[in-house]
Formats: sequence, structure tokens, C-alpha cells
Amino acid sequence: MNDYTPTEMMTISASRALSNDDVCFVGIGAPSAACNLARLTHAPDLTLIYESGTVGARPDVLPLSIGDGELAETSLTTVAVPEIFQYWLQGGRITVGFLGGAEMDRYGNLNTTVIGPYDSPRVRLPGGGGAPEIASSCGRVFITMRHSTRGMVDKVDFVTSLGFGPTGAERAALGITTRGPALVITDLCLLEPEPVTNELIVTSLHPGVDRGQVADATGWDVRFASDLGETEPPTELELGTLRDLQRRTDEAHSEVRRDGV
Amino acid sequence: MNDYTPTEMMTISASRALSNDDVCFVGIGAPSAACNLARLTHAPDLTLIYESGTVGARPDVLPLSIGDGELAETSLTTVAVPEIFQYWLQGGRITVGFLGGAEMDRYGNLNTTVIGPYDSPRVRLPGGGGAPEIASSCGRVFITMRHSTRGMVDKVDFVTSLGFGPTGAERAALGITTRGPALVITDLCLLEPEPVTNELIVTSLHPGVDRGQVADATGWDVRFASDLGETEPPTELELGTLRDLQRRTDEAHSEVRRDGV
Amino acid sequence: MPDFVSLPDAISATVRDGHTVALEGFTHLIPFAAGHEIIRQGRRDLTLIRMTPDLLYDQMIGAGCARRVVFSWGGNPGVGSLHRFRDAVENGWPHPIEIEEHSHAAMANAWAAGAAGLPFAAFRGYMGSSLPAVNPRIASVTCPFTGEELAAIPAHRPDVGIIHAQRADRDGNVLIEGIVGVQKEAALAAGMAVVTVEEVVDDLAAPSMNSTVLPGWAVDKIVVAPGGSWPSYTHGYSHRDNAYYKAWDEIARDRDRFLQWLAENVMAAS
Amino acid sequence: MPDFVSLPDAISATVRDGHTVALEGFTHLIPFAAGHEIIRQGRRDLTLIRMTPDLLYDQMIGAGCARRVVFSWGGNPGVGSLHRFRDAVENGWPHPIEIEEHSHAAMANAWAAGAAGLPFAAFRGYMGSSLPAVNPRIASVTCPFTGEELAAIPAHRPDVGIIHAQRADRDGNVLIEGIVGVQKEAALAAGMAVVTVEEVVDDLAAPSMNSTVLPGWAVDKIVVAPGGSWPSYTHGYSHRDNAYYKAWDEIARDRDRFLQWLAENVMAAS
Repeated sequence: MNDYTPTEMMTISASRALSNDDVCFVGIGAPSAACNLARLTHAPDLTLIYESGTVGARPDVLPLSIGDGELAETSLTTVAVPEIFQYWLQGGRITVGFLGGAEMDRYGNLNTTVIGPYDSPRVRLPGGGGAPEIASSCGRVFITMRHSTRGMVDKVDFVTSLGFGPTGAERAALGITTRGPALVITDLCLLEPEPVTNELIVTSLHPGVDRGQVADATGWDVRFASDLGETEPPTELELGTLRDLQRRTDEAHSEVRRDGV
Repeated sequence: MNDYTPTEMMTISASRALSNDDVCFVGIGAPSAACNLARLTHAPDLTLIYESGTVGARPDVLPLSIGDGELAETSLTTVAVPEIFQYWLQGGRITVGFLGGAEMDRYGNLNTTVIGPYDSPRVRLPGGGGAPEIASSCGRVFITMRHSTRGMVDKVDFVTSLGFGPTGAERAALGITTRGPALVITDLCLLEPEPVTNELIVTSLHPGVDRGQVADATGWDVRFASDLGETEPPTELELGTLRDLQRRTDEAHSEVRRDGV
Repeated sequence: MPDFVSLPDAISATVRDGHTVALEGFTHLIPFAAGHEIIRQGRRDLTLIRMTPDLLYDQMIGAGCARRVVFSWGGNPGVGSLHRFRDAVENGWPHPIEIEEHSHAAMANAWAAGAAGLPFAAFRGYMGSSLPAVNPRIASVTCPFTGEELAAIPAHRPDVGIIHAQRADRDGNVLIEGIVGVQKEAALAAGMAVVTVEEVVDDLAAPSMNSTVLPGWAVDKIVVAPGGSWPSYTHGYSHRDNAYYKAWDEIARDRDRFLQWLAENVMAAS
Repeated sequence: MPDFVSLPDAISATVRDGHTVALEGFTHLIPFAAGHEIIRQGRRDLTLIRMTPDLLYDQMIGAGCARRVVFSWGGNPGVGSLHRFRDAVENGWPHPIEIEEHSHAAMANAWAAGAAGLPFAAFRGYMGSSLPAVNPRIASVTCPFTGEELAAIPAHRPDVGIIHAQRADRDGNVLIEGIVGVQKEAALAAGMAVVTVEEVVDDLAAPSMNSTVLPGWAVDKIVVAPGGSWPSYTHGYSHRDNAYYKAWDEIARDRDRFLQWLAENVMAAS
């Protein structure tokens, strides 16, 4: 089986990192697809929490927003948004938080705020949303990003959410006891923090990707693990399940539904 | 109509002080009877909030505790106890709070904590419960107490909940903007704070009660308003409604109900 | 008991130029109809609070209502940018706006503190983030017992809080179901609470003793506005119009196209 | 997913001498059966947290389980005193106990802070009260924006939190309905959460999307204990046994009568 896209490889790699016992704080886009794919394959009891307040969501299609009705309908319960951030996220009950960003540096610091100076930005990005506290309160953080020099940068213009800090040492210095960025999943490879330095290094190349491709797409002088591995290609089950999910999702979102309006 | 008890006169006087628009934080005992009597007579839209979380309770019988099932069943909604104290009481949405106590001084400071020294009390009372914050957060406080020198004392052993403070001036000095004790209802009379001094003075004697009786039953040199009035005796409607309520309540609480046990 | 009034009357009685106004709703129950009425009434210099500005604030900012926006995530969920918001921040069109930027956790805590009548909220947040450096309304407090330093932000206390809900009964009690977001907090934290509802019914028919119900005496104005959350949705009454959200991206990219959309779909409507 | 175990196993696996334990339930859902099991297992030196100690802590104090009681209202609701509690405080029988006394508002806020993983709670309280003078765990914090001084107390973080609830499903998800009190907070704030339930069902049958549900992964032990809240009650399953509450007054007044009651009704039961 080699007929799959880099994005599919990224989503499937992310899904594999989740286990049945994880309680996962889910953002929209790739993380949502990865989490639901995990739930539909190897981790049926994976708990998904969306910041809209839905606890234990089991959506049949991927939501377009983190507050789609599908989430509330399939959840164990839906709580108020202050409670999600107070009792569940800050309360330390989330094992994995998924983040992404417009920019990430070698220490997993993420920028989703501005490109350029804050007061006169070249590009005004959406902002932090839940990310600043997901970054510090979840047991581990998984980051999904498309691999390009525009996104994987030497220095982020703004630290929206902390990885290991500008020099890799600031997370510990702040007294944060959660692990932080434990895995970065791109469309080319996996990166993990190197012990001691906390620098993200490439630990696995996706099938068909070589070191040069990764180096060219990374804005810093990226390093490779001595025991660099190769990512298992998608299985038929993974790919079939993901495509079914995407098809159901596309069908659902293309309907214009204005019942009652 | 003169066939009524001093306790009935007290409860009925308290009920008259409530208006249809009031949102009332209700304790157990006399306040609960007074609030529900008001609701069943002249103030049908009176809102009753019990600290157990029941908002807009309309019980058919008086609860024995502030958390009886009857309250949840008849309420508009029942919220968690932190919410009651955070959003509803501290949020400033309660117009009237009812308090009582083992001891009260001339400035409406109440003791429900200990008789004697705190560390080796002669009598250990139940404690503050909701009272310390009811005293400061409700628009006005109504106090119901049986009139005796044991309860109406020159100096309380412990200020569980603030009235106007030990000299009558401390409430304002603390920057508290709610009115505090606006009315004290006993089985003998009504007392209200005197302008400027905030000392509670007798403003109305219940029918058949004379000044000497009140003075004898008060542990400080109680003063009487220059325009001292006489409390209207209970009407037939008030007394009938109160007795019906008490009868229903006594019947309900004497049943031993162990369904499902 | 609240007044039952028309949407134009509810807005004209409560929202003034220069006010701080919150139209809340976390993806669900966003009060679009009320926001459009604010645009039609030509309100200016508003401080607009919302966790997720969403299309509604994109439209209000593009229409020139906003002087300042207090928010935590300003995107079109699942689609991309809010182009009118970006045009205001990046290029000052139709006029420059101030922003006060927080995280979701901060905003949610600020709403809870506002509803609770507190002046500020303390929470464990913003650790290592650049946001405190650019937002002077992020401070800190120290735990008197452990010495831990926590983030602190001012409570939200808007002049007017506007939400959409499923239904009200004839006493003005309001039922909110599904993704309840920060709606209850936004209504309770505000000086005046305006609620648009799908319908007014004899019996609220709350499914549980513990349903989220705003008592009528905590609400100032009730407006019957069926479909008032469209293109957001009202659980049990309508679905989210995802196609509208996707189509908005094209409309909002271009100033002229936006102005034409505004004239035809907001100003000419009622 | 929690363990489904017997009551003796749940208590012996979680509650140790010297632990801080909370058996919560605001009038409703008081976990009497679990408290009696703690008495039977002879636990000592416990710090017992409860807003309203009620008959259950009166019994546990009288049986000698408590070293310290953290509370805000220690009476027999609608009846009078807790005589065993008073005897311990006033006369040191069966041994002296320490008390840490708060207001309801403080306790409720301490529970919410504990569930939220915060070290303390800030609220507007204790103004003009003598309580801060006798309780060193009442401090203050200053709002960094307004300068207002607020009361501060440490969050509750018991070793074990025990609650009773209506039912659980086979995944250990727990439904709590009616007067929900601080049960959810007590379970989430605790190191270990033990829940006794009336029954375990295939379908939780929560009446609303927004019902109060504790996910199974947030619970450690589930015990099927029908009637486990008696003489308190479980909404939808049983009624409060008001006669028991009234009868307790006489039983608890006298040490010998209490000891006889304890032997016959707790120690001899299972």
C-alpha cells in the first residue's frame, strides 16, 4: 500500500501516538482527524475533550468547528466552558493536548498570534485560543504541522504557547512539571525532544522521505537521531477508516442545513 | 382574631416584610416559614433561594433541611453549591437574606459559633454556615429571633456574621455597601436601625406586648422609637395559610419514608 | 421579570455608543440577529468582548461598530482567517481598532469572575507566553499559602450582555441547552442582559432539574428571534450553516464585496 | 475505568489512618454506608472535611475516627445540635479534636479551587466576622487591578473523596442529579475518588446533554450500595428519613446510648 498522501501519513502517525487510556484535548483540523481515527481503530476508549465543553465526544463525522452540535449529541456530558478550563484542563486531568501553529522553533515554542511586530503585524493570526494553557497543563503535548521553512523557523516572532522555552531550559525553570512537546508529527517525519537539551530532533522519517528533504524544509539546522527510524506506512485499516471518516465529513459539511430558520 | 401564638406573630410579621420582587436567601426554621407564607399570600412571585442550590423553590411543605428533595422538585433549577455562593450570593443578586442566631447585640451582630471562649467553649453552636457572607452580600438582612436576655445580649461572645459592627460604625468602615440588618423580628416586637447610630430600636410592639416586657427580655438598655407603632395582628388569611402549611409539613415529616432502602 | 420587546427596541434601549458589549455563544447560539441590529442602528466606539470573535464580530468590525476588541481566538473555525478583523488590525480599515488579547482560559475565568461579582480572576496560565508582555491587563497574584504565583486578569463586566437561547417561558425564564459555553456567565456579568430566543412557551420543559436556566428576574430584555443564531445554530432548533461559514471567506476577503454584502444582507434586512 | 468493588474493599484500599477524607453530599446523597464502613474498619486520626458534618460525622467523631474536622455548619438540620461533635469539642470525648472552621462560601470556594487544581480560592467573604481571628487558614489577597482586599483560603485536596450518586454505567460513568451540592468538586479535588451508587445500569439515561456526569476515568472505585445514603436520600430512589434525623437527637445526647447504637447498628452490620 503506497497510495496515500503526506497529510494522510501525518494524521495516521499522530493517531498512533494516542493510547486507549489517554484523555485528549482536541483542536480542529488535523488533531481532530487523528484523535477520531485513533478512536475508530486501535484506541476505542480514547477520551476526547473539545474546549467547547464536550467531554467524551464520539462524533461520527469530524466537526468543522470545536462547537458543532454533533459533539454535544455524542458526548458523555457537555459542561460550561469555564468548567472545562478550570476543572478539566487546569485540574490536570488531560493526558495529551494537541497543538499546531503558524510557526514552531526547535524547542517546540509555537506562534499562532502574529507574523511581524505585535503592534503592527504583517499577518494577524487567530491568536492563542486554548493553546497557552494546553501547553502547560496537559501531561504531554503533541504538535502537528506541515513541514516547511515558513513554519519550522529558527526563531518564532511571538511565543503564543510555550514549548521548552527560547533556549530549551525555560520550561523547567518556570517550575512546570508537565512534559511539554513530546512529539511533533509533520507530513515528512517525526521529531522528539533530545534528552537534556530538549531540542527537537528527527527520530523517524516517513516512507520515501530522505534527510535532505527534511533539512531543506526546516528553518534551523535540524539534527537526526542516531537511531533514526522509518515510520510504518499506513495500514489498510488506518487508511480506509480515515478516508471513510473524511468522506462522511465532506458529505455532512456540504449540506446546507437551515432547518428551522 | 386573637387566638395566635407569639411565634405565629413573629413568622407572620417576617412574611409581611417581603415583597413580590424580592429574591430571598432562605435559612431553615422561622425564615423558611415566613418566606413560604409570603409566597402563599401577598407575594406569589417571591423568589426563594436555598443555599443547597435550589433557585426559585416553591415547596408545598416546609423542608426540614435546606436540601430536601421537595426543594429541587419544585425549583426553577438546581445548581451546584459553589455556583450558589459565587454567582448568586456574591454576585449580588439576592435582595433579602434571613438570619438568626443564638446571640444578637444592639447593632445586629450575630453569634452562631460559640458561647464562651472559642478554644474552650461552654456551648459549641453549629457555626456560621452561609451567614458570614449572607450578612455582607444580600441587599438587606432580616433577622428573626426569640426575644430573651439570653439571646438579645449586650455583647456577643463571637461575631459570626457582621451587623453594623461592635460600635455600629464598622460596617461602613469596611466599605460594605449593602444595607445590613434592616429589620429584626422577634416574638414581641420589631426593631429597626436608628439612622446615624445604627442602633436597633423598637419600632413596633406586637399586640398585647408592652414596653416593660420588651425591656425585661432585652440584654441591653433597649430604646423605643418616638413613633412606636403596634403591629397589625395576623389576618385570618395569614393565620389560616400558615397553619395549613405547618399541618402539611408536620404530616409530611412524621412519615417514615424509606422507599428503596 | 424582563420586558418582552422587539429586537430593534431591545437594542436601542440597551446599547449606546461607547458601551462595552458582549455577544457571546461558543460556536453554538451566537446571537447574529442581535449583532446585525446593532450594525443597523449604527452604534460606534463599542468595546466588543467575545472569546471567539467569529463571523459576527468580523461583520461588526467591518461595519465600523468597534473601537476595541477583547478576545482569545479570532478565526473562522475550520476555514481560516477573519478578513475584516485582520484588515482592521493590519491596515486600520475601516478605522484602527485596539485589541486586548487573552487566552481562552483567561477569558473563561474572566467571565466566571464577572458573574461572581469579583474584580479579578486568578488561574494558572500564560506560563512562558509572550502575551503578558503585550497585554497590560494580565497581572499576577501570589498564593498566600504556597507562594505560587498565578496569572490574574480583570473580570469581564460589560454594560450589555447579549445571548441567544432555545426558549423562554412567559415569566421570562430562559433555557439554555447543549454547548452552553459562557452564556450564563455573560448574562450574569453584564449590567443589562438581553436574550434572543427561538420561541416563548407556556412550559419551559427543561429536561432536568439541573438544566441551565436563567431566571427571568436576572434578565432585562427578551426578544423572540427565531433563527436568531443563524449561521450559527440552536441545538434542537437548527443546524450550523457550515456552507455560510465557508462562503464567508470569499465575501470578507474583499472590502467592496463585504460592503455590498452588508448593504444587501444587513442594512436592507430587518 | 474505575474498579467495581465491594464497600469493604473500596474503603480498605483507599482510606488509611491519618488521611484527609471528605464524605460530601449537601443534605442529599450523604454517603452514610461508606462512613459506617470507615467506622467498622477502625480508621483513626482522620482529618474529616465536610461543609455540614451532619449525623454522619457526628457518628464518626463519636466512634473515634476523627483527629480534625474541617467544616462550616455543624448541626442536625431542622432539629438541633450534633451532640457527639459537641461532646468532642466541649469535653474532649472520646478524645479531643481539632476544628478548622469556615463559612459555607469559603468551603464551596475551597472545593471549586481543589477541583480546579488551584492552591487557593479568593472570594469576598468573612467581612467583619471573628472567624479569621480564630482560623489561621483564612488569609487575604489583594486584587492587582482595583486594590480590593479579598478573603483567601487553601483549596481542599483530600486524600480520598467519597460521594454517593444515583447510578453508574458499566464503564463507571456516574450520574448525579437533583441537589448536586459539591459532590463533583469533592470527587475531582481528591487524590482518590470513591463513589457509592444505587445501581449499575447498561445505559446511564442522563436526562440532559448537560447532566452532571463524572466520567469513569475520573473515578477510582465504584461500589454498588443501594440505600447507601440513608437516612439522607437519593433523589429518584429514596426519601430523606426525617424521623431518623429527629430520633438521632435523643440517641446522640447520651454516650452510653450512642455506644449501644453504634454497636448494634454499625459494628454489627456490614
